[in-house]
Amino acid sequence: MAIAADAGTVGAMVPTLVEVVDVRQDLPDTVSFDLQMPEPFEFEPGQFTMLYAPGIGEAPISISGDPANHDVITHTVRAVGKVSQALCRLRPGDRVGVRGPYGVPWPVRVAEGGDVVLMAGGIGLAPLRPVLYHLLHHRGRYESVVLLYGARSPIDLLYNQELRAWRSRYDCEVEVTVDHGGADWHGPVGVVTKLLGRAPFDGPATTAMVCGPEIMMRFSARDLIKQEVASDRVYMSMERNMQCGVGWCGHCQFGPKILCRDGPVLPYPAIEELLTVNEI
Amino acid sequence: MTKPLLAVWKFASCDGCQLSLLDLEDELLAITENIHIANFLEASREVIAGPYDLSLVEGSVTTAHDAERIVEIREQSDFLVTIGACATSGGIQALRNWADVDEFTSLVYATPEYISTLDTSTGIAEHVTVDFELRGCPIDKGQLLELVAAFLHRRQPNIPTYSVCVECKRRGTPCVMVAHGTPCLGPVTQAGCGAICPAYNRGCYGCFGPMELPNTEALSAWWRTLGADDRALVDAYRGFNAWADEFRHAGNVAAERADGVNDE
Amino acid sequence: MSDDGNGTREIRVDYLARVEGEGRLYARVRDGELEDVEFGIFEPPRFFEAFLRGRPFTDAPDITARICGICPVAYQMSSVHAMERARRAVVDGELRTLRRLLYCGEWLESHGLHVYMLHAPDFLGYESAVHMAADHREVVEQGLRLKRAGNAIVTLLGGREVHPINVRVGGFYRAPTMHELQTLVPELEWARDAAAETARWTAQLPMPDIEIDYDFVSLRHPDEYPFNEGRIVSTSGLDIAAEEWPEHFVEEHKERSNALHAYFRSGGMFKVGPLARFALNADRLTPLAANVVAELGLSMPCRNPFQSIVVRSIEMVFAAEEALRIISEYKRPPESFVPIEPGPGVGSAATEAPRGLLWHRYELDEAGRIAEARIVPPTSQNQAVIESDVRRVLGEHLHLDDEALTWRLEQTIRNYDPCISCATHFLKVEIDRA
Amino acid sequence: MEHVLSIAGLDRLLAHLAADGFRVVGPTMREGTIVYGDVSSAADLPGGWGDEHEPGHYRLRARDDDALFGFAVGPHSWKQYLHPPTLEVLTIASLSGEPVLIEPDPPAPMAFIGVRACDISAIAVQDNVFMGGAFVDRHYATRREPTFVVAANCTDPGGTCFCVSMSTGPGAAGGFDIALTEVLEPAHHFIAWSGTDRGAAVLEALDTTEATAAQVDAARRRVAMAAESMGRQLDTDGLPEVIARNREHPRWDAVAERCLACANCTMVCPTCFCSTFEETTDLADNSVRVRRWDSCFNDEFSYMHGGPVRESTAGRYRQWLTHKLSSWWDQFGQSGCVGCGRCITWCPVGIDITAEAAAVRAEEVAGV
Ligand SMILES: Cc1cc2nc3c(=O)[nH]c(=O)nc-3n(C[C@H](O)[C@H](O)[C@H](O)COP(=O)(O)OP(=O)(O)OC[C@H]3O[C@@H](n4cnc5c(N)ncnc54)[C@H](O)[C@@H]3O)c2cc1C
Ligand code: SF4
Ligand code: SF4
Ligand code: SF4
Repeated sequence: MAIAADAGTVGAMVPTLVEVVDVRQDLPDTVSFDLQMPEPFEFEPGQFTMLYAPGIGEAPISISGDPANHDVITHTVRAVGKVSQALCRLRPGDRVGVRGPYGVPWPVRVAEGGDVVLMAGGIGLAPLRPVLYHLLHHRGRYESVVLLYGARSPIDLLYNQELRAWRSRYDCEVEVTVDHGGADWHGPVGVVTKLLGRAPFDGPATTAMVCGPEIMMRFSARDLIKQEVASDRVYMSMERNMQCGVGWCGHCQFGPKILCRDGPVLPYPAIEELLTVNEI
Repeated sequence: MTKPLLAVWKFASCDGCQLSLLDLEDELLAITENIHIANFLEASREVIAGPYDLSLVEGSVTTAHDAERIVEIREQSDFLVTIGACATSGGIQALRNWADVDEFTSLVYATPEYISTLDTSTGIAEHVTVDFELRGCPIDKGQLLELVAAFLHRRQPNIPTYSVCVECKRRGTPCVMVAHGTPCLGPVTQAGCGAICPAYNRGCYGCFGPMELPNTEALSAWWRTLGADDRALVDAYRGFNAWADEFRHAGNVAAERADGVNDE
Repeated sequence: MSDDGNGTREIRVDYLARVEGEGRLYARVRDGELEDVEFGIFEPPRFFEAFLRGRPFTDAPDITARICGICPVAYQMSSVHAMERARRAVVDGELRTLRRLLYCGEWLESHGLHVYMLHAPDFLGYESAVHMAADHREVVEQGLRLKRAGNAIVTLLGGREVHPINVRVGGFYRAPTMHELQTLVPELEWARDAAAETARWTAQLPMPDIEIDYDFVSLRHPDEYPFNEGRIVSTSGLDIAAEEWPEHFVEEHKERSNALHAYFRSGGMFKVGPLARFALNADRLTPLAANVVAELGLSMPCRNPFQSIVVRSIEMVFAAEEALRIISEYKRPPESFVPIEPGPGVGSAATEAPRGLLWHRYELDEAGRIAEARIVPPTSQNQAVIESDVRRVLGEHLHLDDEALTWRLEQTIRNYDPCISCATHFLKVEIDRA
Repeated sequence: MEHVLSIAGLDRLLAHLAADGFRVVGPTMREGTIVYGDVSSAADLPGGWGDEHEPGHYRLRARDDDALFGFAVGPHSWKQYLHPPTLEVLTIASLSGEPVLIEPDPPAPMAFIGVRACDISAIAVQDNVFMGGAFVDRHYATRREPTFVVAANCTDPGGTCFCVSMSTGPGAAGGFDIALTEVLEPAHHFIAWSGTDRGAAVLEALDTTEATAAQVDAARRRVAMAAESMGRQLDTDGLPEVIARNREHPRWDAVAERCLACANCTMVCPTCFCSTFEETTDLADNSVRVRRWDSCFNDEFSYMHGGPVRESTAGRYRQWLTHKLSSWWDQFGQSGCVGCGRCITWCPVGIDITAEAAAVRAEEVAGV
């Protein structure tokens, strides 16, 4: 038996145990927590880690914090099953295992010099938030920056305070819509694609990054292309069952793609046809 | 922290499934350090009143009294798990569900008037909500341990729903159907036992009940090519999980064919 | 429990603990006189004999095993022997020996369970083995390990401990290799010695001094302590073949007792089980087992029902010794079974379940399907004698308070290691007429 | 240089490898099949036995000679050693205290005896999966790297073999330390040659004679004849594209009527690599992570909260066939199928991947 601590001999599947330093209950079923990394941790927006809830198991979770912060990394998790529920029970001082970062990131370099449209649905905002941080840190490299976000209802809005802060900035455009408003909701109601019409961006000069339910991503891509965004400038982050994160378990296949390796972020033309096939 | 309370209940059954708990010879004492056996008559005369955190229910419902008892047990149980084929699908005694129970009674009892029993033997889930099912006739004690450990750690137990074949191949057993022409129910039966029967040169006889997506029709067709007639198919599906939906259906289909052909 | 102030005491145990299955005990005492005793069973009926009808004769071992999860091997053994007799097939040599080995496993497992987990707590005043483990952890661990040694045999030979899958009419689906059996040896050697210690330990447990003049019934074989074969004999001189059982015994439906009781046709009750086997076959015990008997100075026959715990322990010594002998002489047979064609016939067989004689009888039709099945398990044969023991113990212990008396009566029933699940397929269900 | 290795020489080879510290595994007979197990001499090999392969049908067949490798392939493949069906990959000791992560040590190095050419290709395919990308699977690599491969060229292929179609056999072109071709006449011997330096060193140590040109030629002819007697064929011309553009073909539903979704094909496939990870806590304070073979035929394989992506047998069968013959190319630049025929023989209901692929090709869905 080898104690899996000595660097260099550690298998790619062995997590590093790190401490939870802060926990924020974003929504009734969604929690963000910060992990104190023992060594500087570099990642690019859109990458994910395999998070390990000790004794329960692992799940792929996007890094949702600021890529400029290399000491503390943030994840945002929605409790839907065994691992995510355990992660949502974490308290400061608890330990989780981390492996990664893995996966192909959002094309923040490709997007330089043009407009950027981020479209998020529900928890899909989490993997896009690092992009927004990046864009705002390097604001000069981009023209318009637009975030369009849709949630089920006003109480389902993730990062609500931050959303407000972003909205009040002059260097980015943030629009939020909900499926079902309420008495005190004064914003738009309806699907997120409806926001596209009045968003300030120049289609042919735009790079779009979309994350949300598959159906939302398909419609978003369609409408973005209608607004003259080049289809190969539309990117989306795909999701499939993922057990290893490093390409060996086979679960995350999406037709010819192995999502943990070739994705999760993929240009729309690479998957356009696959998205129309059932059970792929 | 107080230990969670465990209760083990018995309905019509052979006791084999609850015995599996005592058959965890290496772990039994460790289990009792983590969970308080509050009501388990086969093992202890101590009975602590409910409610219970975890109830394991063995056996099927075959009397009006038991149909009431299970409702009370459900009310007292936070997490209710059925253990075994009897509790899950009525067990072997569900064969009565096809028969005239009065006739059955008179076959076995000298004074049939004194026998009060329902016409059917049914699984617990037909009467109350069940939180989890452990399959098998009997259950696999490793799965039982996994269930208890998972319960204690508040996690989902690792209980697969795929076919016996998967375990059979992991075990390295050559397929008895392909290599010997022995009919096997493995491809339509849920894993969990460790694919014991093929490892002993016999076909699986289905004691873990139907797998998640059983194609009984295709399997029946192949059995026929191996020489099994419809009667044999009826006997195979009407075994320890006869009343489980897919096996019940497959057995009925074969029975209709058998009647049509044999014309008894 | 109650005392109505008029000198009437009622003892009621609604759910008997530490027995396999669900039974109840009811006793009423008026003015110091025992008025009524009832050892009832309310385990619902499962109709095995009925649904066996029409099944192929080869199904019997798998189906009848499900009558009892504690002694499935016994059901498999009685059924395969009966079927082989019905089809006039002879299964001998290594296959016969392997069956004995399988039975050794079941006895070790079942006796280990009963002695340590179910019965010993009574003698030491614990509610259960788990409670007992708090003070006597090594004792309970030893019991569990003994039980596991028995289970290891059943698992290796049968595929799993409960409802083994490897038994078939004609033999086995797969015969173990010599090498596989060898792996059992170290633990069985330990078990043999641990069982001898168990016998010594149980012999010094405090127990009531009672002698009851039983008529014992068991198998007797010319050379062996009986498992699968032999004639049915009794202390009163009976000596018959298995198929003659119905000519000498009768099952009576006694309405108030809620059960069928087996009696001699000539009248009178009898007792099967470890004490009976010991009484009738002590001269066939293996050497170490016989030595332990001598060392303990056990009276022969042993008529104190509470001492059944000692006799079970001695049978564990025997089972481990016999298993070791079988393994040391084993040669893997070229064929794992004798092929048997379906066809008509009638066959009966009796084998020795851990709890006593288990008798099966089948009639097969032309196609080899079961036309009629009859199964008489040990607990039903012991029904009458259990009730009679309860009366006797009650009579002698009326001075005890209700709590102590209840416990003593439960213990009296547990002396029999009654397997109620077995018994119910012919037992009458209680009807609440209230 | 080619060597002539006698049967006694083969015994010496096995002994030599064992003495070098290898666990020597090769074909043995068990329960009416030829499966892999530990071997120490030629006597452990299935001398005089051949095998009969048809869809869903396998039987041993007594040969009228003493050939030691006179069969095609059995139900086992070498992946059971390199990528074990069940493997504890990590132990997390004392969960609630200061957790310690423990990885298991690799087993003793292994020598594989009698590896078929198709299986050498299959091993190369798995090498690519587990060691060819950005991350190396150390459990696989620590098994694979020291493994000594003794190939046995195929001289009697089975009724479900189609390695010629897949260009993987019947003769091994590389990927071995030593290769053998069995020759039965005039005297029973092997023509042996090395593929690596360590293979050459072992052969040198075995006291062999040099083969004559005629002997080498005779051996080659046997392999060439095997190539002529393939049980099956698969037209691979443009096949990956054909499959990829027929995702909506009616054949998928048709095969789903016969398919049991039992996963046998993926389990016996020597290249299928899929696995699942189970985390199991014991009653003490430890957790063990177990990796088990999994299959795209299993419901939970594609599970995401809410349900499986591939709910139907049709969807699952399509995933299997498409992955083997088409998308593997996209993912790994090679075929996922090596033509060993195991999935055809060991499908309990005899579904034939070559027939299914041909059917899809024959009735391509127009206009896709
Ligand atoms: C690249 C990627 C990034 C993700 N980022 C986030 C994120 O930032 N926040 C967040 O809340 N969720 C994210 N998810 C989804 C998250 O991984 C799943 O919700 C989670 O795996 C569910 O696991 P569970 O054990 O809680 O659920 P269970 O329902 O108990 O699932 C059991 C197993 O199925 C698999 N599984 C189930 N659902 C999914 C799924 N949607 N995706 C992958 N595997 C699944 C996992 O292997 C899981 O262990 C991401 C998924 C992927 C693929
Ligand atoms: S499922 Fe089988 S083993 Fe379990 S109690 Fe019922 S008959 Fe016995
Ligand atoms: S023997 Fe049975 S369980 Fe095993 S692979 Fe064959 S069909 Fe499946
Ligand atoms: S065919 Fe299925 S099991 Fe095999 S490698 Fe591909 S996805 Fe995995």
